[in-house]
Amino acid sequence: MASASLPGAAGGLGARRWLAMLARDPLACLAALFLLLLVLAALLGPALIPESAGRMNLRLRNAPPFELANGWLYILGADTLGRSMLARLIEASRSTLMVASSAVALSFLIGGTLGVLAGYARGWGATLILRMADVLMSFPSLLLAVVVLYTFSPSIKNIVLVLAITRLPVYIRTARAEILELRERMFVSAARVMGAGPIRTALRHVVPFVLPTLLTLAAVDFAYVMLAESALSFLGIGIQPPDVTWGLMVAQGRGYLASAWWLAFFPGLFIMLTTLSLNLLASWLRVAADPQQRWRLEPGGKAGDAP
Amino acid sequence: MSGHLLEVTDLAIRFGTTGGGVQAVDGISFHLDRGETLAILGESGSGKSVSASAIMAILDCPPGRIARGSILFEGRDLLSLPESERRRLNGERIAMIFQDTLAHLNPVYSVGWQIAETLQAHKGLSAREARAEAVRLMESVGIPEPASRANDYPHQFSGGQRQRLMIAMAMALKPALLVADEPTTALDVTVQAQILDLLREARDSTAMGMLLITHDLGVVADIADRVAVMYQGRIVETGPVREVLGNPQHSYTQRLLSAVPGREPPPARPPVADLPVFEARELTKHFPITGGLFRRPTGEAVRAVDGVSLTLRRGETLGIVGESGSGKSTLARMLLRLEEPTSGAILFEGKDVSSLAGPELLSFRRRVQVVFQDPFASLDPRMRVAEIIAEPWTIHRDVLPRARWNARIAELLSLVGLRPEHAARYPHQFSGGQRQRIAIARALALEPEIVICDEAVSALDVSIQAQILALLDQLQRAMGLAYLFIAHDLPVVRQIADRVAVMQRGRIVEQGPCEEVFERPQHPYTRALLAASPVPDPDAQAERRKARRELAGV
Amino acid sequence: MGSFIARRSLQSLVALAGLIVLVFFAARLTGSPADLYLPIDASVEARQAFNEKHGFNDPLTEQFGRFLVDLARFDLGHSIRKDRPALEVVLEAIPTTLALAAVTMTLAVAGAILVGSLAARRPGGAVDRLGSTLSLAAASAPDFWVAISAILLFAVALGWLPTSGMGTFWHWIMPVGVLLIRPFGILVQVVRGSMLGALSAPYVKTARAKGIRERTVVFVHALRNGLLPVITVAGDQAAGIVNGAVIVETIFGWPGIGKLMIDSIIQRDFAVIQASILVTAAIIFAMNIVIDLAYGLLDPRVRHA
Amino acid sequence: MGITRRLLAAVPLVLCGWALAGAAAAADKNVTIVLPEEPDIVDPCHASRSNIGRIVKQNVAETLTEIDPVDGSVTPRLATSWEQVDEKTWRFELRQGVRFHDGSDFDAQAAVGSINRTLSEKLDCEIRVKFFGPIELTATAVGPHTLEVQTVEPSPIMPTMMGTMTIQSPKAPADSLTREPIGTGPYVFKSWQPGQNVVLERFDGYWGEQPEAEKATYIWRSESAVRAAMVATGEADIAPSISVQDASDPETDVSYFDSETTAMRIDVTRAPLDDLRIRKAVNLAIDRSAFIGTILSKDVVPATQLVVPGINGHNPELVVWPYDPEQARKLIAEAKADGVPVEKEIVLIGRRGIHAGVTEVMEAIHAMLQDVGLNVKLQMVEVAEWVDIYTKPYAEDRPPTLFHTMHDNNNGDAVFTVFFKYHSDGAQSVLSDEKLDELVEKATYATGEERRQLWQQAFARINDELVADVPLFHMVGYTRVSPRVNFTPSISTNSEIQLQTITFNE
Repeated sequence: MASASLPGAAGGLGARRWLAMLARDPLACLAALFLLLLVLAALLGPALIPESAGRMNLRLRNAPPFELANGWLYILGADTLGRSMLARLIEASRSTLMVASSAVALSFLIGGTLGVLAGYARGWGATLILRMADVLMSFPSLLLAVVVLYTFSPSIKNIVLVLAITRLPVYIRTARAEILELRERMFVSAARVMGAGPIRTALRHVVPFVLPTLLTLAAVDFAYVMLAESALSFLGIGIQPPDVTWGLMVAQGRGYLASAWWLAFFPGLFIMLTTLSLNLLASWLRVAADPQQRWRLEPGGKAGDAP
Repeated sequence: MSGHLLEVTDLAIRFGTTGGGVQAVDGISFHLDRGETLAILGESGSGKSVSASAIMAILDCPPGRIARGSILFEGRDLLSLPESERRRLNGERIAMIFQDTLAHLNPVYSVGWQIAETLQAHKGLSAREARAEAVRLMESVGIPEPASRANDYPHQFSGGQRQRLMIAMAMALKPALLVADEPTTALDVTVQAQILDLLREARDSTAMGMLLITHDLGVVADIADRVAVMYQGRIVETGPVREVLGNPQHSYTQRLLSAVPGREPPPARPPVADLPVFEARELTKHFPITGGLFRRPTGEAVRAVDGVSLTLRRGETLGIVGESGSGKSTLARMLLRLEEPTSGAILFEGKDVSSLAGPELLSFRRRVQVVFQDPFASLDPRMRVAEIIAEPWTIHRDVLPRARWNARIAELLSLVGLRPEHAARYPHQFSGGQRQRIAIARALALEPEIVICDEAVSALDVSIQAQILALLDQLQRAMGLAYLFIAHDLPVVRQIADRVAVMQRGRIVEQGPCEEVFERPQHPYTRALLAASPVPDPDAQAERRKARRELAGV
Repeated sequence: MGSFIARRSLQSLVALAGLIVLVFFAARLTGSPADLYLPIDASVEARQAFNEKHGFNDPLTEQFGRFLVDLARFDLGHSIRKDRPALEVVLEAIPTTLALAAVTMTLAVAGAILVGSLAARRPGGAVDRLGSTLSLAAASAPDFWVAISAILLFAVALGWLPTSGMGTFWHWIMPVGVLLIRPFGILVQVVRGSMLGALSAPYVKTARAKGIRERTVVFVHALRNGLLPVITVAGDQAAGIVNGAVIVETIFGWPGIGKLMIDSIIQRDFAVIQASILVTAAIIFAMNIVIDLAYGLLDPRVRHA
Repeated sequence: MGITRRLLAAVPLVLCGWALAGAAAAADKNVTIVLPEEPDIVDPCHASRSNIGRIVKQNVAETLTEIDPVDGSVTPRLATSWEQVDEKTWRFELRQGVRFHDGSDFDAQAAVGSINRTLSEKLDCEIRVKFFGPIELTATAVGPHTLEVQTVEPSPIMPTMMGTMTIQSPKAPADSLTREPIGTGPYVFKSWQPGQNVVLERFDGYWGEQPEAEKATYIWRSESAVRAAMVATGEADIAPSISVQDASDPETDVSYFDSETTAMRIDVTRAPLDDLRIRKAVNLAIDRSAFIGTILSKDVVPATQLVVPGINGHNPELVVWPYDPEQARKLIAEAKADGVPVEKEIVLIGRRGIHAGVTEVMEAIHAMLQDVGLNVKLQMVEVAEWVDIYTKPYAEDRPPTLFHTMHDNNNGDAVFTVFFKYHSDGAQSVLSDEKLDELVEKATYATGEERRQLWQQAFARINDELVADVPLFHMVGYTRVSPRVNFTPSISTNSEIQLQTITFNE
């Protein structure tokens, strides 16, 4: 039928098509823009912000926001040591994004791999992985955090480790469930008939299908990890000064909610906007990646989609 | 109330919300009277199902939208009625049955509840009364032990029984109009015949009008009074069944009729030398039933394949026919070594397949290929056609040097009737028939000696089916392939096979040269199968129906 | 069914055993309780004597052996810190958390089903946009931040609600409200997604063709099918509350298991750490089994598979 | 059974809210005190722990003597008078006509029993471990109301030490802790619902003047903001230890010296901190005035030593280190010239939550030290790790460390500070200075003016000559007191809250 000659269907135009679909969802578009700015700020921020803004300046202690008297750097106010909130937020964005993305990446990679293995391997290997996921699931992250922080040093690296381990089971379970279904797909059988070995089949035909699901999960998890990190900071077992993250800033600023609200408000706002953006983008992605839903984001429908 | 029961005038349905939508239905008109059956015949994508949805007000909108036209039911224009009014008509005056009954029955409610719901919703019956009525309805459509089975769930019934339940639900309030959307597709032929009988009885006893949506000319010949042929959103030809099927006017109808297998006598087959390449000996596959705390086998088992022996010779086509659950697909999977047999042996050129390993196994994999039933599922949707066809070469590196891949891909695509430039596209950009061609091209990439076709043409429209069969035949002649051709459709097998084996409940009940089995069937099951298979000729079909009744009566 | 429960219980027991080994040794990696129990000025000798008396100087394997022997007698040890049987301490804290979790999850699930279903009825509509975005935004805020702000607003500034503590109906509003936000936000998304799928399923067409009222179609035909993924996620969320309502419990002064766990971890009260993790894990495992049974209840296909 | 009952109790049955919210505002003579943390145990033999002492000390279980919070002098409580018989023996005359809550008489026998129980090895009583650890002590009843206390070593400050010793009924279990303490105090320990509250009720048979408050309810919230809010909304009457940020209402929020003193211990054994010039530079680098009224309360006072002025032995001659970064840099340069490895990384260790704003303080100190050119790394640790680093035995491979501490001595005498922190045998000492050891040993057994002077010399040696510390601040605490009650917090508010001092305004 005519579908074979649909415009814009060829692979080379993919990027433009995705952008067009993004443009049709204004919220997702804003979300993407915000995340882009955020990443840019985290990468380039330190180069743009003068070093002095991050230095202690007790004269400006708890300077309120939205006043230009102290210069644009202090537009969001100053913290308890008189450091520019803006500069602190940008500095914190680096470690926040670093912690969240490495924790998510780690649990994604390890959990995904284990999940794929559990889906493929039958017998006690799969059982072992699944029971391990059960154990991890009910192992309190707080104890894990204390163990890691006490036994090792309280560094960003170890916080990442703690957060990654707590999220492992989710990936293991999701990946496994997907694999169980994919394993029975016809094109997987077809590959076996061609003589493809299990590794090749997994990498070529199975993993590419699990990835989108896991990526969506990762986007949502990114938010979860940021919030978990801030909760650890609240309990005093998270990131330790002089390192700084948004979560830590909120935790430290909570004592000032009544007197200097901006100390906790702005980092909280950034956490909220980032998680919100990721979630919006993830739900947009779910629609965009699903051929049955995609028409919602496209100008006009596709012939092939008609029943 | 003069006029027709249902009169559709200039109905047009568009898909897509903004900008360039697609006209799925483009100004069709037809009518239906009480006690009459109108068949709307068309292939996939012709717009026939969409039209039915429009009558029931269950069109997915968005993206679907009725652009213009009217649907008069008992003189009232349905399209101008308010939503609530139409809901009241649905189920009470107009009822519908669907093709995929497993998906169309709610999986989480008992069938008794689902039938009773209609009664409660429209007639305000109490739960107890509605249930009693539901049981009675189930009995009337021939469900054994209806009182206890009313508590069962859809997945606990066979496909035929589910369609009976669907009919019971639809007939609950004796509607004036029944819309039947491909009611027998995907059912075995014997079951199909029973369902058609049931529909006929229901129609005749209530004098309702029946709108039958189908792609199957045999079904049309069996049950319809008049037929409207749909093609690309338009009705191209309409008239009494006998006239349209007997003397088609429109070129599309003519093409359709000529594509039906078995209308022409099968072409002469080239002679086959007696060189067995593939042999199955007493092949058995049991799936053990497990239970208990540690999932130990209970000792019982599902006997999917039960002592099957067969031989495939070089350059030969062996057809295997059987209804769903007869074990023919399990047999194919064992022959492909995707499944280990419980007992018995498979010999490939005299060697036991299950003992193959390493290079020998690889060589087996190279020489035996498969084409699966579902062209949508058997191609990895994330790979381009070129990658799909070249994948065997990345596994068997010695077959073809990389430099020649592109040229060979182009050759293969031309061979299966596609264009070389298709290589850059993805599977979803092709139609079902085209995808099956791609699957065949992939199977041929390794220049195999044996191709196992597991229901390879079952999901395709007749016209496409005919093309693929012709292609397979042509390739066999050119390359000397041997086919193991598995199908449930007897005329298709008859057209392509040299020999045929009939499977029932895991066993081969009859085996022999094609001509002999089809002309002089020995086993009663073979005879029943043949009798139930409809032909696209109303008179011949009436004859067969009579013969079948007699056969059942014996 | 009976064998299903038995098999799952057995698997859970295996996991519990693994957990307990892990917890036992992990806890002991975090240092000696003597440092925290004794005053800072305590002499080295006093510390030694304390460790000797409570058996912390014995080899870990010996301590573990003792622990196992006690465990076999259902004795989860003695809280050094509280000078009481650890199990008693834990069982005292559990009801608070369970009640909190039950109330929160009931409200979250009910609310999410309503909002999510309405959103799925008209994807892209006002309810959908507003409902999903607001619930997501609320779920993205750090909960301690929300909690303290709520206290300052509703208790101090407006005087509508008590700041904290338990007792009357009004005391429940803020803790439940804060705890509810995240599960609610997540569940709205899940309900919406799964109802989108369910509402476009063929059996919904059948129901409409039968002339069933739209409300029945949505909340009877589609909902029960759409509920499976919802209870999975709801189960995970409930487990999260049982395991980690620490922040709400800490801020609002609710003596639940989360607060007990964090306190005992910080104080290195090993027996209580072990008992609380064991008991919560048992509850979570039991809940998982109940959820699996609920699948069967909701979906006969699962029941018969 | 217990579970279901509690579950039911937890379910919100009552819609008639406000009951508890408005309760404290009623015109009764009940008082509600909101503390930062719940006691794990309530046995008065642990009363030196803040969360226990604030409930039971002097309210439920009294001591023989009391330390005056203003000048550190010893005043009578259950003992009416005392005298030193010889260097190692003290005799206490006990108050007559005093009864325990359970009706039994308070006499010398009872006092001996209670003292022996507290000092028993069977219990890990904190009062023993903290104050009487190395001391071998025998208490005997020499008359019905005469108690003699004998020690092996001279015990010049026994009356001060008896200010820590809570006296319980003879019926207290001998080898286990009690959950229903019985003392002689003005309040009876009524009930303890773990996780919820502790209730004390006025004791009608109290020997002294009847206090105004009839009932006291203790609850606990760990967030300072919540505690402050509870007094503001009338849910509680007294909230001790709120943070300076929450002490926003001058009408209700009272600051007081709480005897806590912050300082940084300098590890004098590790280069470059083993060099006196570097230690001086560290002290000179810190601008103490910058913290006052900013991160810390405007009422904190820069410290010169670890004890506050009210304590016997405090040296008023010592002067606060000036802020002189130039001089600091000069000293560092000199040290560097002499081959001291000044570039070596010094670890600055702080403990999370040791006091409100500690993180900011540590970050600021970090910045100040770096400013004079020292290579400092800040590390915030959790309490267990902090204790581990603080106390002996020390790790052999430890880096040069500046260790932030907060010390609390409200027990009247410098001995409770100096021995532990600075004597070579002290559990938290990094020093081994012969001259100092000698001073400490002498002071421990000295009395009167000599004792005071010896302690003062010791502090001078520590801070001026050895520069073993970076003294920071004498801290203040904030207590929020509802307008309906009168309560004046004092230096002892961290260890006790005497309900009998509370009066009502209506």
